[in-house]
Amino acid sequence: MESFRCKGLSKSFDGVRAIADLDIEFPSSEITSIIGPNGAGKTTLINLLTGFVRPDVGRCFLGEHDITRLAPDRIARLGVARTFQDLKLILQVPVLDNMMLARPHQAGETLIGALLRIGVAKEEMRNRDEAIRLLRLVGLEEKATDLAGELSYGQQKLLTLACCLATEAQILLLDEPVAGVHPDMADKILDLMRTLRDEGKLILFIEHDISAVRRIADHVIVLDHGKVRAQGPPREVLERPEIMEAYLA
Amino acid sequence: MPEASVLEVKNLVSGYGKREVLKGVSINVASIEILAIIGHNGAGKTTLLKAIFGLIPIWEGELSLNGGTMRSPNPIEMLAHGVAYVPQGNRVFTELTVRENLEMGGVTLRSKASLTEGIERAVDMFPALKLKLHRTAGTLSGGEKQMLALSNALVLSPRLLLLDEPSLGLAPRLVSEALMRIKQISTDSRTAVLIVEQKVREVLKIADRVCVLRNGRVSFSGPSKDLVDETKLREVYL
Amino acid sequence: MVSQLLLNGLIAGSVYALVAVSFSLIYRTVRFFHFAHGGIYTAGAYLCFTFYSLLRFPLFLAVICAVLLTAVLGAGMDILIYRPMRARHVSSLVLLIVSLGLLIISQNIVSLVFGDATKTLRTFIAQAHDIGGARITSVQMIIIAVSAAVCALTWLLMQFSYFGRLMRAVANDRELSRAVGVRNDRVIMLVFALGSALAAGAAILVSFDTDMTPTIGFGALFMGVVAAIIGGIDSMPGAALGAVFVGLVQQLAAWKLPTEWQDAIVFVILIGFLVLRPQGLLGKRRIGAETI
Amino acid sequence: MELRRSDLDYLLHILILIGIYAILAMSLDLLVGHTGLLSVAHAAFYGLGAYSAALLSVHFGIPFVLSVILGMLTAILASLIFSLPSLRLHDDYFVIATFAFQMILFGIFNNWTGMTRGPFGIPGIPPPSILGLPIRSRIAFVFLVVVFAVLCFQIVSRISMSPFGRVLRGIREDETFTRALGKNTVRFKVLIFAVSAALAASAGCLYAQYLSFIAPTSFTVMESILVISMVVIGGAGSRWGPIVGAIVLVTLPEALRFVGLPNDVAANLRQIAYGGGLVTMMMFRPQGLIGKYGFGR
Repeated sequence: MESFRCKGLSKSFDGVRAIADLDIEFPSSEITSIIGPNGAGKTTLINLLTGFVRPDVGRCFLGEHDITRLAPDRIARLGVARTFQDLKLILQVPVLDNMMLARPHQAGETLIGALLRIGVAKEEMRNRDEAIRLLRLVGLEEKATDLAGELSYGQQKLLTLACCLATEAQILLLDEPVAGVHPDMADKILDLMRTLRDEGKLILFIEHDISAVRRIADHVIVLDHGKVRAQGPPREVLERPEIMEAYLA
Repeated sequence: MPEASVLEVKNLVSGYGKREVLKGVSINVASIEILAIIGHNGAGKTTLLKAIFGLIPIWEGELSLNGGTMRSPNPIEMLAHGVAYVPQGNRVFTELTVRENLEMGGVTLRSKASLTEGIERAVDMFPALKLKLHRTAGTLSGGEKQMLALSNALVLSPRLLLLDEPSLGLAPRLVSEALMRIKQISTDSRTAVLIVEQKVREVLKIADRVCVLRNGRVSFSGPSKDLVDETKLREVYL
Repeated sequence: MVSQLLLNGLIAGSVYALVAVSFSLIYRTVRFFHFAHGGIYTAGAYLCFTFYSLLRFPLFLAVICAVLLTAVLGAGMDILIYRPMRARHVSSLVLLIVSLGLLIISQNIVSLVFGDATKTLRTFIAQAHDIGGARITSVQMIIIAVSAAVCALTWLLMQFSYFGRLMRAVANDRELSRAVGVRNDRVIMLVFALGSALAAGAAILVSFDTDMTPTIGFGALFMGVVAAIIGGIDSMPGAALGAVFVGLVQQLAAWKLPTEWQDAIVFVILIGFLVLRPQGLLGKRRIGAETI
Repeated sequence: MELRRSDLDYLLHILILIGIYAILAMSLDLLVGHTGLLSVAHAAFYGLGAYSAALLSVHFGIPFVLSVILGMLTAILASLIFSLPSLRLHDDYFVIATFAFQMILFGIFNNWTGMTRGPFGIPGIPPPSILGLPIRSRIAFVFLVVVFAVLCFQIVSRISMSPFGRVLRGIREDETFTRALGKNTVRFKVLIFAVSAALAASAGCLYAQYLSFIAPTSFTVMESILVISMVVIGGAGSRWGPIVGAIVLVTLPEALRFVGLPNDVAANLRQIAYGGGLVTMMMFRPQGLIGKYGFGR
């Protein structure tokens, strides 16, 4: 499993420093949670790590590979998948199509493949089976043919997670995976995150619900005004005064 | 007859498109009281203010001002009833000058006289703005923007102020100063304040009562003294 | 010879300035390209022709009536078509397609009613004057003066009047203006009325110098859009500056290349700006690029 | 009712026009309906095909099939020159870039008198001949157009039904999400733009060889807007929508001819019908007559 880290990362938006000189090594095969008040720069950090926003200074590394300047889709193809704070899905097409869209290296996605269709049918079958296996894993199998827009909000959150898995990414960056979700669905999502970590995936998620963080995070990073205020195992970090200060000041 | 509360909300349900955010919220604000709304992101704090002010539709529930129920509130009606709203992060008209922002704050006032009088009063409260009336608001510092956003609302001398996270984007040392200012305004001009804040300990210092919102429902409501001690606060909030 | 080209550039530029200013006024407030503005421009010229040449109104009255009626047309388009679609939160792609449709409808109604033969308002003899070796008629001088004055007046209106402040507020932050109690839809309607009136003004001015055909709106619209983008769609002074720039480039190109290449050159420059500097000469924000 | 010779010819003429416009509408729908890219430069590529076919066959006697291929290649090259710089732009700005591109190409057709004889156009384009068989009769030409239209339909359907089409719909609905899933959306847009341009050019070759005379006036931006109307009214993003649109908007104005209106009035009414159809459809039935995609209603 390649290491995933950033060095000297900074980014400001018209004068306001959203991220200030961050050096973080995200522990692999662990669940790391990023907490901090509104406007602390959490989403900006994920945007920087996934290439959606260019840093002013500093670099991001996947193993020894410098991914700072790469386009977001290149980084995604290297195995770094993400979800968005405002839920993003193709609501007008069935659940299965969203999953199939996420499948990587499809011969059918080349122009020649689309026109000549050589081996595309077999590949579609393989991708369909894998997509259905993942939908079964997250418990959405019987919803495969429903339009994504017809799912409940919690189910849609589950689907975005499943789409990340469909890209075969080893690193998952989840932006508020359980925010605004019904408690039992939230438990389902948190358990799923735990199983994925046990399978060796690196999971990084932004969360506000401290009890959720306490339950599943192996490592916690407290971000405030673009700086790391504290980091370490949840038991130790969550009791520290800085975390209370950052949150409750 | 107990003092009619300025604002009475009974099991309000609202949200965006398919996502139900507020799942039956009931709060009320007395005439000169500061009620703080705290809670995690996504708990529905901003949605509550937008639903009250009429920026987003109310799915279910009732809302009444000074005893009179409002069927489907809209901003112009609420402003006429003396309710003013400052959106999240102290939004101001960045391309207009400070004076023009104040004039926009009073755009619903009938007479020119009441507008100039309202602006005078608002600017007296914030001397720092008096020197920068002709500057475009986009060039102001975070603290000055907060003052301007507040004074835009005060031009109407409202009876109820809805403030959405006035501390957002302010440097830590400016936060307590900004919240003290709000306390000052509430007492001086006898205005009720419904304030949504992330900086919990700071807002508790100025709030008379506090409500904790969790996943679209009020999970705690009472005088802010109750939450002053850490353990109760941690248990309720975290 | 060069002074003649510069003068011609200024004449063309001043007309494009009026169109560019009126186009950017509407764009800044509703944030989509209102192509039907070309049809509004044509309607303005033909309405003036109707009042003046057909109904024998005195010139001044004919111009006023034409400008006011065109303003009503523009506002009507907003109320009847754009406003309900805005309420449904349609994508700007849909609004673009609708405005293309409106452009074709308006242009063809004019051609249906008035026929395709050129019409003219040039009733009086335009004496030519000589300035530094270049020839300019009194009408052309009026065009430069009036369009400069109208552009300045519009800018003053925007900067210092009550209505101007409302328009800038809605353009700057539509949700905040709603929160302070502005009736956004009414302001937007008035913006369409003002923008359409300015377009009518530009069309009438031009038709004192050159004849009108039902397709003049299309050419003027496009030069106005190009000028607004090159100048900076977000700043009205920018739009006027862009217009003079386009006028000069067109004339200077005509000096080097056969005249028919005038328009093509301007479009090549436009694509250059779109790619290298979409925010234009004076604009601020990076527009057109992907924002997440 | 016994069909007189001229009635039959007129009917065949209409069928050929429907075939040519169906190809234009199907190829444009790859952009508008499937990828959510509005382009008003389609007539420019249509013209590029027509002019290359005309010049190659008139000056160099290139056989029909080869001139079609070369015409399509020219259009692909032109689309690459255009799309690489401007596909980064979005919505309004992309449309303006296509507007400018349409104007530039029209400028070339209309002004490069040395090459295109400018407004006088190019006469004397030989009829197509395939395997030595010259296609002169209208019936043969209808057959040729039908073959091209069916080929185009196949290409569009295969793209649309394939994973490639799935990514295009992803770009249409949420390009950011599609990129986050690892798809190089710019590459897909460049490719689909080239395919659309090539197919439009093939329609141009057919048009040139059919009329044996072409002039710039057939390739104006109004023509692009006409094809957009066909796609929108028929039903953007659906396999049969653009074809229905082409049939309706080719036959409807012909009906006006029977009402005995003077020519220019009929032309105006036809344009008003297109514009009117575009506006009413967008307001009340964005998914068109038989489509499903309602432009993110």
